[in-house]
Amino acid sequence: GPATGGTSGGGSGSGAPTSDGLTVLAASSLTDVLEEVADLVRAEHPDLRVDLGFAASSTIVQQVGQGAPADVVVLAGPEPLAMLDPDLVRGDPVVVATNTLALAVPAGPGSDPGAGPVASVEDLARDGIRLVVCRPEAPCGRAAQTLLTDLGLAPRIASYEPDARATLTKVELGEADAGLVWGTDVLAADGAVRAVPLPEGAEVVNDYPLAVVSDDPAAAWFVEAVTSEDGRKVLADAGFGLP
Amino acid sequence: MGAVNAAAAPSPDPVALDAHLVVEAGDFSLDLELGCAVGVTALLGPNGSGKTTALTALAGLRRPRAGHVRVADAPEPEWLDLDRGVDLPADRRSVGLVLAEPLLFPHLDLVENVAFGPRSRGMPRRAARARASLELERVGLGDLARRRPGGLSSGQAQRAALARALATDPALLLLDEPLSALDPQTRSATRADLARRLREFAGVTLLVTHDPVDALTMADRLVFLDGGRVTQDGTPADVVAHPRTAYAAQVVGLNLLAGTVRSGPPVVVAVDGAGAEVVTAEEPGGLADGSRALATVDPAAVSVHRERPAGSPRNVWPVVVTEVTMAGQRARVGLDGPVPLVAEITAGSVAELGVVAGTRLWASVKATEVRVQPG
Amino acid sequence: MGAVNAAAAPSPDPVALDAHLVVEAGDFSLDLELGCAVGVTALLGPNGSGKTTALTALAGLRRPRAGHVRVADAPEPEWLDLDRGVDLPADRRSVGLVLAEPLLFPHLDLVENVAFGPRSRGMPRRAARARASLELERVGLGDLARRRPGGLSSGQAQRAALARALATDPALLLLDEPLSALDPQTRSATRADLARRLREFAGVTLLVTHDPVDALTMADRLVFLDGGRVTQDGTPADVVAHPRTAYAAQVVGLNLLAGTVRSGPPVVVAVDGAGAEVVTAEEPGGLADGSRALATVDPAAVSVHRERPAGSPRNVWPVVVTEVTMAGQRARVGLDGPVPLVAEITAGSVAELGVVAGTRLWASVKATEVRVQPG
Amino acid sequence: MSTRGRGGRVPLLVPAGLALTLVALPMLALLLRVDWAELPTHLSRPVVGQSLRLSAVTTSATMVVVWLLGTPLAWVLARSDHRLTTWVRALVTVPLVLPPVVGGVALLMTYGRRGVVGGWLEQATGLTVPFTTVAVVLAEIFVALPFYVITVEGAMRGLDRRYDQLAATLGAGPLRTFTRVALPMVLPGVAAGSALAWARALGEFGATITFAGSFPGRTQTAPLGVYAALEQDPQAAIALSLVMLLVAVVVLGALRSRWVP
Amino acid sequence: MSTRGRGGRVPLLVPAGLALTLVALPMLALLLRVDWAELPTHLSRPVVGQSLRLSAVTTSATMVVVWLLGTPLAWVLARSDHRLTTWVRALVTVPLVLPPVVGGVALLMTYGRRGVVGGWLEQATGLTVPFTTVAVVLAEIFVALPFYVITVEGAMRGLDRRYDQLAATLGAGPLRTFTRVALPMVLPGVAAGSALAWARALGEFGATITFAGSFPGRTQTAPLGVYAALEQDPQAAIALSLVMLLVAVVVLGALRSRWVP
Ligand SMILES: Nc1ncnc2c1ncn2[C@@H]1O[C@H](COP(=O)(O)OP(=O)(O)OP(=O)(O)O)[C@@H](O)[C@H]1O
Ligand SMILES: Nc1ncnc2c1ncn2[C@@H]1O[C@H](COP(=O)(O)OP(=O)(O)OP(=O)(O)O)[C@@H](O)[C@H]1O
Ligand code: MOO
Ligand SMILES: [Mg+2]
Ligand SMILES: [Mg+2]
Repeated sequence: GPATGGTSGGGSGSGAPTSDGLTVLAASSLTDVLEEVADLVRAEHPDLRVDLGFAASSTIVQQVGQGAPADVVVLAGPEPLAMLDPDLVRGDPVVVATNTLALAVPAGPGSDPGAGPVASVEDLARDGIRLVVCRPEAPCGRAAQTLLTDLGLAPRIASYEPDARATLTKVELGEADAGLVWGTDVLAADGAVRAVPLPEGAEVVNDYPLAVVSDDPAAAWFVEAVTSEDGRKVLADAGFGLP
Repeated sequence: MGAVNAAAAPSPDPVALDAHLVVEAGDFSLDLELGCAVGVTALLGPNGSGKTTALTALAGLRRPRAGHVRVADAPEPEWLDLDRGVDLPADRRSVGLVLAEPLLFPHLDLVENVAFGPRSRGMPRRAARARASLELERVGLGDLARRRPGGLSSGQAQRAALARALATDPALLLLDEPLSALDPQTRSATRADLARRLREFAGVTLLVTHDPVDALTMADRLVFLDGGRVTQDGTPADVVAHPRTAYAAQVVGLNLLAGTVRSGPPVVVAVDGAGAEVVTAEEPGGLADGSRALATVDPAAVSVHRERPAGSPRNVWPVVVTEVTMAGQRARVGLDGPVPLVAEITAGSVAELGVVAGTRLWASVKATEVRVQPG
Repeated sequence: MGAVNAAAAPSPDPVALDAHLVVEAGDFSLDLELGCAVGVTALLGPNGSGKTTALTALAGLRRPRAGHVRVADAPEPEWLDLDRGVDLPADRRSVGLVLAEPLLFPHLDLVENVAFGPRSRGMPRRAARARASLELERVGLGDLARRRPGGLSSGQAQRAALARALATDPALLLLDEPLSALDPQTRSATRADLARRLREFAGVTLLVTHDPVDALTMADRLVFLDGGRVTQDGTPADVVAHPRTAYAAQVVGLNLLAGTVRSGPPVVVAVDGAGAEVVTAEEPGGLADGSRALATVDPAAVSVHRERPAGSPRNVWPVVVTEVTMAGQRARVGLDGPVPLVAEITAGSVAELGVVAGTRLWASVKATEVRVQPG
Repeated sequence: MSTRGRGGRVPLLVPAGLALTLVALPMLALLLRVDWAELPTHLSRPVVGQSLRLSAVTTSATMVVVWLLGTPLAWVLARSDHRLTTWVRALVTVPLVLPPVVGGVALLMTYGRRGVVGGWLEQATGLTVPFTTVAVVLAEIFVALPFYVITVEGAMRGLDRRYDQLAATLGAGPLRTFTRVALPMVLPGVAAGSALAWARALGEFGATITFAGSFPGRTQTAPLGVYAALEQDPQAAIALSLVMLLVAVVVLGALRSRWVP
Repeated sequence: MSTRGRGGRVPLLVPAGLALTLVALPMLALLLRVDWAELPTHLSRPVVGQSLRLSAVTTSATMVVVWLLGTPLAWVLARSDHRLTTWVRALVTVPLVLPPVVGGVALLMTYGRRGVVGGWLEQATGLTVPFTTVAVVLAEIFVALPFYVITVEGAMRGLDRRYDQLAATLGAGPLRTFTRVALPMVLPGVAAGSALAWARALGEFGATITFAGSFPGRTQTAPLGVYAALEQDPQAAIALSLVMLLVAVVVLGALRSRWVP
């Protein structure tokens, strides 16, 4: 378990290593897939308590740095990983998935691509279009910035949301006309939003590195699960790229 | 005086205020007919008899269930006539109101307080302030014009409240126990100023009070209320001579015993409720056997004794002391017995007889000290 | 009675309370030496004379600057001796305190209120409740034992407060104007119960009061304070006969004029401050020329007139009315002139002479009505 | 209000009605947007039960601490006339006007890994506080305690000192006077202060998300649950909001007349 | 406090001291963690100036609305004895105990694109409210107005009705009585209510982040700035927190004696 209650040294005791539970903090785009990975771990270790928390990667890094209890973190990109206190990281981080940015718009009634005000990337530059993106310190925000620069667009931004899922929600609710989120988020939205195709070569690809941040043996069990065949299948099914 | 009124008032004192008020407030109901001439009418009565209710209804601060109010000298003389749907709001009646507490506006200085009324009625600022200064002069506060109410003594504040009420030239001035919140010394001084200012005032004044000094020194006429109904109405001299209720008798400091005449000689009054009889020295002539009568006894004429007295007094009763109050060297002693009485004795007697509540004594009254009036 | 005390008290009445209090409170300073026997000592004095200050210091609720308090009958007789660093907190002194307001604990019923003291001093619950019930019986509240204070009349509440104070068997009972917050009728009834209960109480009682009735009917001894110092100390009879301050004279209802004797005949007292002289009918024998004297005049002996009276009275002064109060058919009229006086006149005279504050009159006193004592 | 002069009141009734609308309309809109048919389904989402349960646990723990420590503090403040008392009272009051997020930062600086107390605590015991349920409780205490202390102190200062003095003359020491006289007499104030403090703790968001994060079942209380659900499951967020609105109305109902200062 | 009986007070002083520590220690820790030498640098970060400026603008706008609309509402509530008044008062009070995030959800349901008013507003005027500075102001009004109305109404209800009645007998109509008599007499209450409402608006976080989002210079007020900076630039977050702490202390200083209910 996490480094609370003085049990962080539990693994170094004599006999079989024991765990007081597994806590995983992960980027919010991984919300649904890691629940499935957690089920794989639970199947292997029926008595293990597995807790998952999702937030913006930058938030996770800041919270773990302030002492938030966690065994494993999965972050959206190398930048947040670089911010993580190196003293906390056990072993070498591994990239477990990749993702690409997508332009999401509300699905609208007839799911006709031309129904909403945003039918193509160019529409973003029009007056009165309300585009939401992640805040710059979140990986999806940084990626959005890169994409817009690559496309040579400087649209008016309606709001900087804390993370990708918050950005997606604003599109789902119809409060925004468009949002830049991860491709997997569009799939996870289950039809509530559509992806507007991006021009060739404009995709921004992002890595998801995993780091172990406690000595609890359960951390290794989770790494095993996410890199196993079953784990990779779960990720691929959700639309993630595999390294 | 308006035409309405000249027609309605055949009496020598023209009726300046003509009101009939029927007010319901919870269990209490007031039904009061009042016709007042210019001058001071005192409204007296026990607590809860409806005096304040009557005043607030006249001012338009409380809506009567029925009735009318006409004030001849007001700019709009018809204040209330519920049958005809007339009910002027307070700010369009022409009243001045003074309550027990001065309730000056604390954020305004005295001139501004007194000028508030004229300003509210549309007088230009300069004129209103001039008028306010004049009113303050009249109540002797000319040099305190720029003071805030916080810096005033209670007597000064109450005089300022009077000035404020009079600055709008009200047709009807309503004073609800205006001196009752003052300490005794201040009360006397303020009463003097109030009495003087009221003599100059040309409208109708209704003065609510519990204090006999107010009633006897300031009012032209006394109206007694009880339970929302008038119980006596007359000049101060009338009431002192012939109080018709226990409350009125108490105000003028007498014992009052109501009962039935048994014609003599001697004429005897069988006191209501009690089994007691009061022997009088009246001539039997004026009082028919079986007629109603009111007997009054001056407290100073009631003597008290440790033992049953043997001498001449014809009226002797065993009594229990209920109350002792002292004023100077005299004590007023409340007595309960066949008839309730108040006796006035010296402080020396109090100590000598050991008079505290609960003491058992004998009370006696000479027949010659009993006055009787038809009741 | 403790050995400490037996040695310190050679007088026939053994001194049960021996105190010297020096208290500073802002500008005010109290310096009071008090030796009291078992019985009731009344503490009188104008507002702000230090009565409450003395009581709170005795109770241990206010720390004196210097002094000592010894109460012979208390479990710990040495309450205060600042020289020796002794200063018992209030909860270890043996006092009972009753204030003007009953201040019963509103969340407790009467038995619990009265049992609070015994319980606080360690008595078991059952015994404390039994004791409380007994105390309530003694003040006539036996059947209200389970009532909360909210349901009581003011008189009942004050009697319960007395029971609570006495339930701890205090060595010293402190009563600070215990009847002053009651309305007159309730006051009389409660005074009777208080007087009876105090007669049964075997400790020292200090009774603060402004009311002459309390002082004359309940106290064995009167101590007058002014400005934190004792001004007179004696039995009620003493004080009535020879009041030594204006306040004491007022309490017993007399006019007091202090001055210097000019031996006669007639003996004349030149009143301090005023230019006036009072002519008396005293024999010149007892009063040396130039000696200090106190002249007292009964208010009933002061006559007032519209015009300067021509007849026999030797003492005639022009005066201005400052105050009129009425009790029954008598009015007390405050007069300001060469000497300040109170006159007692009839209600009839008030109306007849038009007596309000500010009225100019003539006051006269016959020489035979002036009593003189060495001052 | 009598109907007389109603005409003269229009200039007052119009802005008053506007003010009322600004406050009441959103609550009405919330009710209108609830999908009543599906409400039971939405209320059964894990985020609803989990966050409400956590809120119940943390606010209960908060109230126990508030009562045990806040009541004596209120009494000491009410009865002390030391010249430092004013300063202490002011200090206790600061969180009432301090933005909760700033409170969260301050708590991080205190109990965080590099905090004044946190660093020492981790070295000594291996325990870390931030982002645990304990952190939620600390955040709630920080924001709720002042409401309780100020309300109860007000009630206690309103208590006539002569009651204490009488209790002393009857032989009661300071502790007995506090427990048997002062406390029972200010129970209405204690109730009002408790309701206020509890409502404040229940609604606490800024300090919690800053100091304790939003971890389901561990630090995600009901307000954080609403915020989180808004991203994933807006209807669950609305359902949870409805529950909180209901709670607010019930709390107010219980306070009613005691509310207004 | 006299020193006598101090011994008997220890059982009270220990928990009181603990309570004080729980509240005061974090504020002290914040001060200790400020890098005083670098403070000017940190205070010059864009997030600091920008968010403080926005907070100044939005809370000012909020207070103007609160004064203009809240004061008449307080007066109408104080002087009405209609049987509906109790309900209206309760309704106005709800946001005091409603979690701010829930308020944010409710505002979204009202002024959002698909909200009760928002949809109609966009169709009619093309204006949208969420994610704008107007949304911040609406959120602040929603949470701050009740504090003002309740405080001022309390003061106004404490105002002796006979003052109104006397003003009426002197010829003043309802409007003149309100502006010339009632309002001047409750100025201390208005000041206290304003300070409370302003502090509440300044600290507002949950409703704002939910309803208005966090856009630097447009909707990112100081508390949102602190929250955002904490991840990116903790020293700027601490510097901004310090400024807010200072503001809180100044507000309390201004309120002082008028604070306690
Ligand atoms: N709003 C009300 N609701 C119910 N009863 C009322 C109301 N106002 C007055 N009353 C009742 O009306 C009666 C008369 O009250 P009012 O104040 O007029 O008496 P009052 O003669 O002025 O007495 P006081 O000498 O004590 O001033 C009382 O019994 C009172 O309880
Ligand atoms: N805490 C205090 N600070 C300053 N002055 C005080 C304080 N307590 C009492 N005094 C002053 O001490 C004087 C005596 O007050 P005390 O209450 O003892 O008078 P009293 O004789 O009981 O008067 P009363 O008859 O009005 O009850 C007064 O002048 C009062 O102003
Ligand atoms: O970590 Mo995010 O949710 O991809 O900004
Ligand atoms: Mg009245
Ligand atoms: Mg006193």
